[in-house]
Amino acid sequence: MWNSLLGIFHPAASTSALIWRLILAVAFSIALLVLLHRFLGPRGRRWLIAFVTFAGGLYLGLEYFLPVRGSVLWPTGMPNPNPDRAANILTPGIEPIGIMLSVVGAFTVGLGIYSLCQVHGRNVAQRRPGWHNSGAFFLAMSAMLVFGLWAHYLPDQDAPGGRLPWQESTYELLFGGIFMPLQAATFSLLAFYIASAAYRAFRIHTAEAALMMAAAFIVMLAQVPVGQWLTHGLPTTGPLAFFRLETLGDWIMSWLNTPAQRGIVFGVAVGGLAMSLRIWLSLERGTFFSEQG
Amino acid sequence: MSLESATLWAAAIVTLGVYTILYRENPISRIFEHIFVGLSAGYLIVFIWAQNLEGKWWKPMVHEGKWYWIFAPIVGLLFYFIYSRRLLWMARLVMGLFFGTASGYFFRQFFPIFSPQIYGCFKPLRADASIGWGDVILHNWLFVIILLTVLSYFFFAVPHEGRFGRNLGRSALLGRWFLMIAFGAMFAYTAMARISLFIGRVQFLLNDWLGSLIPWFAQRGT
Amino acid sequence: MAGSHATFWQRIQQIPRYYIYLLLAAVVTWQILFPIALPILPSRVTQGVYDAIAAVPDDQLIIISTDWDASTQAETGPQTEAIIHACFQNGKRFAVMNLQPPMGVKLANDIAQRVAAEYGAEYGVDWCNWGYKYGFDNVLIALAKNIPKTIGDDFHGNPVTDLPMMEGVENIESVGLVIEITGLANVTELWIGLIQGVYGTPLAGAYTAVMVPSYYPFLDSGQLRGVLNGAKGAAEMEVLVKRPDRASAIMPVQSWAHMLIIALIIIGNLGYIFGRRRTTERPS
Amino acid sequence: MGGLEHANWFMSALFGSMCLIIVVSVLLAQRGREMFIRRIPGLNAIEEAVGRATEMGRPVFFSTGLHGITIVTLQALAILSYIVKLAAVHATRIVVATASATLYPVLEESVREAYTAADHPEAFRSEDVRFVTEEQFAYAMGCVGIMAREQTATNFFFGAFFAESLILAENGRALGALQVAGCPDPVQIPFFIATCDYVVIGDEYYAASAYLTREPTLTGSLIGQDIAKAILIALVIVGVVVASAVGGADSATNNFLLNLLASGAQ
Repeated sequence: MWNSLLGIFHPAASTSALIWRLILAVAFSIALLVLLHRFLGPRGRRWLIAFVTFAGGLYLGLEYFLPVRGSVLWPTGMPNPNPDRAANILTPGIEPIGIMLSVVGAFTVGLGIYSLCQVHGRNVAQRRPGWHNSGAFFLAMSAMLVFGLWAHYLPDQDAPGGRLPWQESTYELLFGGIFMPLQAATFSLLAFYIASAAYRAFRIHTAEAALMMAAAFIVMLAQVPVGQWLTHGLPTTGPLAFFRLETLGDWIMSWLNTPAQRGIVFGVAVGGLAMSLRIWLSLERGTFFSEQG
Repeated sequence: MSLESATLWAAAIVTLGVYTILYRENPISRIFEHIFVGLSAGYLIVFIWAQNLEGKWWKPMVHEGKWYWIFAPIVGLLFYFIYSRRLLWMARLVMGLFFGTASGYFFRQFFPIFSPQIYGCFKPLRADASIGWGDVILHNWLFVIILLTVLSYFFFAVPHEGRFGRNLGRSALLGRWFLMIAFGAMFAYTAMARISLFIGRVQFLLNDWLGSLIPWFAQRGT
Repeated sequence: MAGSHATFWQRIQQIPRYYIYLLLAAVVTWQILFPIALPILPSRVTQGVYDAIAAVPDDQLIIISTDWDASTQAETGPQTEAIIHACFQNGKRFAVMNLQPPMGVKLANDIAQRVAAEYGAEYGVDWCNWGYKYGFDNVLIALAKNIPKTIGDDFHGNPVTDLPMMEGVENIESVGLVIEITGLANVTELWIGLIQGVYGTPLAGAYTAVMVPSYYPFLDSGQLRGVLNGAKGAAEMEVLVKRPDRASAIMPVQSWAHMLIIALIIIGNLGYIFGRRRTTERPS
Repeated sequence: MGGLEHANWFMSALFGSMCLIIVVSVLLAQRGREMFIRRIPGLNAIEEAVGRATEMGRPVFFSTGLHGITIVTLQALAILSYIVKLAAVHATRIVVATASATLYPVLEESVREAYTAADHPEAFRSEDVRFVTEEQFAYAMGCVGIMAREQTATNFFFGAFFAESLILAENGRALGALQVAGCPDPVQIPFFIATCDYVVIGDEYYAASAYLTREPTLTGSLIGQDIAKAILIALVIVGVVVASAVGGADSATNNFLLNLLASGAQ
């Protein structure tokens, strides 16, 4: 009985069988959703949402915290398909669930693109000031989309030194000539911002600012040969060696920065844990969605 | 014009165009901003299809006959009901699933990420054959003291009043000072990385791009 | 305030940001065109990476995970090159691989090919390239159990089992060291969580300087054997392998750019101290 | 050395007791006990920041950073929901930008919901909740563009930020906006400190919703968090004592407590 029921989850053997199963699956899902919509009241819906949230977290959590065995799936006697990885009954599902979530999440990309097109489409349609920028947006997006997919589906050319097909060269130009340089140039803007932020922020207004400045000052000097050269006259052993800038910088990073960071990390770990618990148990209800289901 | 030189010139123009934003947001930076967003949106779709959906979803479903993968888009499309007031609850249903799994993943990561950081704090506070008292105080004692004072800063529900509270308040203040030292050090550390990136760009502009016009530039600094 | 009445000390507290930007660009350009070099001293953490490479037993190979692309190439490129030099000089076999982004493996392959030619090393015998493998944690979990099955084809599309150096390589036990080269947060945590923490395989990192402080805790807990700190780490590694190259070449630029920022901090503070004294002496 | 693919009994017990403490304090608080929370200046500033935008008649900008649906962004959403309610009451427009397509529908929904909860459902404009793009620096440039063109008076950065933090905050500062930022990751905090008017550090980020709303569920959770942190401190102190007696990380064989935390169940 169970086996014949589970049998429908075997891969379809022929194209027509596949198409039939796909149609039936869609029809079944729609029917299920319609029924749920019909017969669940606001309370029922709220309960269902809370249940799904709880179940998702429970599976992932329990798999981690339940006891494990090497040869069998705890607590059943079922053989472990991957015996060198200690497992329990929930372990085999972890990987498929990860893949399923990433696939399901991938379908939201349409919503994101819709949001972009909504904003820029309105600019173009209503000829708002700067609408040509939005035009450039559409041009860039469609060019990358068309040539990206085109290049993806061209058969691989492995003749070295041979000329690339024009679709692929266009894609290379878009990607290597525009997209990557845009990335790298934007990233490198940070050099300017960090210089002006350092100039402005490290003023000794208060004790706190003074401490911040002193640490930044030493570490910045310690990192470059000029700084190392400043204290190269100090001995490399003995108490004075501690004051060589590279040692001092290293000491600040390891023994002042590390524990402070750990303090933050411990706090964040517990804060995140509490947030996870509130989400998981739907105690945060009302923060995101109102009480009506 | 060869692909190489077209790429080189495009990259140089794009780089200089982006740098105009340093003066202020302007028509040139604006058009590059829109091209950047457009390209990355196009690339996102290509990437999601080529690296995710095609291999993990389309091929198993269509080519391997795993018909049950059809449930993935059905569940995914429930997100789109945020635009319908009547069917909104279905979108919330799938959001609930993602909320739950976000919590679940946090539970799972708790020990792999944090436990090394916890036992890494178990520092011996006495000297032995391998380490002298000077180093123990300068390293391990200091480490534990900073950790505890910083943590004391993150106690929110204890008033800084009364004997215990006042001491906690002092410890929290000290902890905040240590935090500031750490932030200064981290800022300085980052400065180097950011400058490296800019150096890379200037090298590109001077050596590769200008160097392709005037050979003298191609030989400098490498 | 910066008006006609502003004193010198007040004015140097408010240098317009454009001037700072111009100064930085000028210093960098000047040092690239006419560098003033200073000696480079390898640090403890860089030495750690080198020692970890040297300590790999001859029957084990090194995995070099090159998870970087053009956006951080200025730092990660020279790091990769210096690390590959260190592997060849110590006679260690290594495999390049890549989890994200796909670009990384191509860029790293070019570097490895160039360096291999210098040492007369042969592809498939002394080194190989496992290519880009999509799937992050899933890849690492599977890799630990069965390397040939997980990798499948190498960068050139040939089965890895055909490569002589892969003979006898079964699972993570055949790996003596993993070196993660990246500008991305969280990839190292994957290696720690799924490989180093589980199987005790030694791990070393090469990161953009910005990421390094967040990895000091792992260094301190022994989970990382060593770390290359941005371009500075690459330059120090170049000194250790006696191949001064791109990273060593940018150290003077780096030095003087840092000196500029340090000078700006000093100027700003002098302005603050003396500007304030003036106003307290003559209360308005 | 065993791995951390699964927890051992000690970890399960430690984790279970921390969870239990947090949940019990939430339940106790829901019964209505008055709770104390110490002052957190960065969070006090939120009201002032929204007020500034209202006075200037310009919009507020909120960035959730790069992550999709994770615990970090869900906390950002909780803070956002408070800010939206505040802005709705003052009839101030708020523009929200995310870098995750998966987060986008959740964001749109919770912003709409916040407007409804503030009794101003008509003020919600779908156009003001924007997906910018998933590429880190394209997102940063897109956000800078929004700040410049919308002339935002106040910028909020709450969520998971990486290198783009300084691009966002430095440009926002140059455009003359008042800025409040918060991020649980310590790495980006220095840049926010250098460029923003108020910064929420570390765990203050997770305390934010409790502090702002004073809802019993959240303040109760905060008490539980404090107790859980005290447990961690106690664990560290015991660990230090044990390490002093038998040796630290270098002599793992002797240190039983270290072994309990370092190796999971096999």
